[in-house]
Amino acid sequence: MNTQASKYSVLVIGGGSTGAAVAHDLALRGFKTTLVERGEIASGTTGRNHCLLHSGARYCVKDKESAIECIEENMILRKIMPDSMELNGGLFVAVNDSDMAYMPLFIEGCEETGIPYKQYTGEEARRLEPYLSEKTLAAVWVPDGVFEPMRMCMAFLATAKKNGALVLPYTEVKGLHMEGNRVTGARVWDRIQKREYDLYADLVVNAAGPWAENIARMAGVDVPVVPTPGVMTSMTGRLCQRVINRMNVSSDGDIIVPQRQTSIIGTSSWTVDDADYIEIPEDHVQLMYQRGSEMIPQVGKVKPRGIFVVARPLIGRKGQDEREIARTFEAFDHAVSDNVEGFVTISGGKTTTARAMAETTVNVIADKLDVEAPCQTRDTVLLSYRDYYLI
Amino acid sequence: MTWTVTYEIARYKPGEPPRTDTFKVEIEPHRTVLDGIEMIWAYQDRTLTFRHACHHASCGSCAFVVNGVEVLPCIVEIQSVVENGGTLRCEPLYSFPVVSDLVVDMGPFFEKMRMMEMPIITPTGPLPQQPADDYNRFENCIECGMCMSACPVVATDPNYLGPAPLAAAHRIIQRPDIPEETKQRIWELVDSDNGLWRCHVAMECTAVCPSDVDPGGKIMDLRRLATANRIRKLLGLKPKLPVGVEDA
Amino acid sequence: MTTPDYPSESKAYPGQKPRPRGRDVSRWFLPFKRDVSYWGFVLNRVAGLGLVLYLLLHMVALSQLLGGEAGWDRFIDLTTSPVFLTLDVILLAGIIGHGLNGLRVALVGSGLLVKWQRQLFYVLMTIAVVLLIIGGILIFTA
Amino acid sequence: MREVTNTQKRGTLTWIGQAVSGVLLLGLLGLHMIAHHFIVEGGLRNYQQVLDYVGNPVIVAIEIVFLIVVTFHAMVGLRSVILDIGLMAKQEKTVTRVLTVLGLVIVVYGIFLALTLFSRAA
Repeated sequence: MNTQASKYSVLVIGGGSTGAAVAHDLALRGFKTTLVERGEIASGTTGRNHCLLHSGARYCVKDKESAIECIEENMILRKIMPDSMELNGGLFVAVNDSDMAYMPLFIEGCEETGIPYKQYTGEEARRLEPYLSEKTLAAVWVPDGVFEPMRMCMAFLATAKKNGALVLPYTEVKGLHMEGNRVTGARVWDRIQKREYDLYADLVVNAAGPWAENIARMAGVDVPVVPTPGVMTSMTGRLCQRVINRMNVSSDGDIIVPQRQTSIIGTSSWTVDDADYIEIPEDHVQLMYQRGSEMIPQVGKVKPRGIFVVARPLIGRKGQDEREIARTFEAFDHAVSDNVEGFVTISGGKTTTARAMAETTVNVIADKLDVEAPCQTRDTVLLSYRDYYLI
Repeated sequence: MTWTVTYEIARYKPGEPPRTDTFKVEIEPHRTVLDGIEMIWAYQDRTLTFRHACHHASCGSCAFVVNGVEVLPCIVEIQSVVENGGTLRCEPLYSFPVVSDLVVDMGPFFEKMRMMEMPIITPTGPLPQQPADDYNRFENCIECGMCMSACPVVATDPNYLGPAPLAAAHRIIQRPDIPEETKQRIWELVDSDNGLWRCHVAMECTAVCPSDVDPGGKIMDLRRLATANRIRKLLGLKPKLPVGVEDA
Repeated sequence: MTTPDYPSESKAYPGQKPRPRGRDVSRWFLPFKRDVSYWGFVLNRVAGLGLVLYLLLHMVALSQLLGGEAGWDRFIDLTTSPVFLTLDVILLAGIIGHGLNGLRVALVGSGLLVKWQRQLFYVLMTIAVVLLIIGGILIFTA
Repeated sequence: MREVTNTQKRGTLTWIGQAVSGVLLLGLLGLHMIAHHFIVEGGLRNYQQVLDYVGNPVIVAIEIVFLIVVTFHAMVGLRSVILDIGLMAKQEKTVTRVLTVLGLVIVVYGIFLALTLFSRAA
């Protein structure tokens, strides 16, 4: 136990992958950690994500920074969460001339960002994945994987709890306590017992994802988070064993992720103001079927099992083209940007990079609190998610 | 076109007597039961608590009871349960301790699942006869607890292992990647008074399972192995432990 | 040693006290909205408990035989009343239902015909109804 | 950790016993009822008819076997229903003992009854 760190208490707001990873990192470094989540763990953006453990290849042409983050984290997560991911790889498939024209760029991107890859002809790809379109011209294998977002959060939190963290689901932040320009805690509302009470901490981490702006406003600061929803449709049956991506510029419905007995097609993208309840636009659903069946025609023939939508917490300004917003993350120390002490916001990023986001954030926190405590999450194997319910 | 449906939700908050709240929801009939619950939370009552995460039947957290039967509300369309103007009576899963409203404590269930030590990733296909050559996958069981809720024996006997843990045991003794000692230990648990033999073949576990696990069928298969083994013993034949039998 | 009751403190929801559900024996007797084998389970349980009770009553009733001719014949006169005959039909229903459904449970519970257990239930219950009608007619006409 | 299960091994044998006795009963009960109605003209109506019926030693033997099997089946069944309430190991033992005694009482009393009537008939 780091006695230096244990003098400080940190309150994490948000129980998605970011909050869970931050809580794990904090607890591992010895901070007194409390996490509040207004719903169930992973009931927001994380839970409803695409379940894709990115290799980074999706971003290797246009957003190399994200791509490198992804491949590094991909390799780390394989180590610290053994036995909880489908590590079947992914195929980027080309089904038309435009895709083929993109292939050299794509391979160059993989080379530059250090993503391992292997090229297949269309025929070879179809031998690997029999449901692939007959039009498949070529495919590139990359180390994509499939995880389960909720269980990933629970593995982080189970480990955090073992290291002394307190995790409080169904606890909504109603306001932040300020002393001068310093955030000292939060007024929280226990949705189970319908009572409000105060939680004080030396530092508050805002990991509320698409709701991060709402939390930040409570401290009088602004964070440029744009809730950017995407629609996903999960089809009955496992139409592929590997993740199937379209080898082209990122666009709607160009990934099919096999998970358990379903194949999830995603995703689309637009922006909203309020991410609490998002109507599912029917045209987006149809677009998923249509784009999905370009890669796997069987998609059009099976029944949908679940259709869902959720907002990503992308960093950027409204009005910007959503796909142009970098998928990387940012940790804002509001002492630097807004002269508000004791308050850090972490936003953007992806579940794949949650651990790295936590590392960066907690490095910032350790610096702020002047605590010497190096990050250990790279090599710490997590407990089973089942322990979340038992510790 | 939207429908108007009524949600009758069994509410419970610590320190208050349980009650039923009624909410009217305007919703398209092909949206899911869970979408309606989320709308109630978003627009009508922020104190409503419910578990959910993936919305596509993979995390297993949202299960509750609708009109007397366990469902996974994230994949059940409104129109498949009620007509326009109908009522959905929502209760938390049976047999689990209620934390608040539709939220139950999965602890007792996961304690049993942990005893089974089944890795959630399997190197084999859904059937042991289909060994996967170069891929692995998640087990079918999403650990939603619906089978536990549906079982009339779990309802009265907290000691009974229950359908999902027994189905997990069935997978364990078939999986080639599990060490023999583990299999042997699991078999001891399963072939005990609180294991297989507490089942009375109501088969409701299989009827409600959202993930084709067929826990009832798995329990029966384990019993076939256990019965055959015992009869061999009674006849003085060399006992053939079921461990590894299915791998052959 | 086992502790049959669920803990009242929750690890996943610290500070909350979940309401234990206790033992809900009513679930043994409420098959509504459930699948056929649940109905079979309830049938076997209800009929089984009834038949155990009947076994005890039957043994007590037979003690009248020890009292010799007078006691027994007076008792047997009671059994010809329509009410008693109706009870006889209910008894027969219990025996046939429990017996035939029990056959299914014995087979399925040993891992046999598991895939066909539903069909087996329908077939056996059809036979049960036919037998019960024949038995009922015999009871009331004999 | 809370121990959720005990590892007693009575389960398999009771199950096999219950299944086998159940199947036997399908035959024996049929025999029992048919015998009652057809061995003696007009069924067992009065005391004399009962005596005529149990005067046959084969019938007595069948009735005693039937009694033993049905009592076994009833007590094992009752035990499994009671055990479903989820008892502590100690309580389970008590239930088993009580039901064993009850079963023995029924069987002994039944045999006594049958033999008494048999001797009266002779």
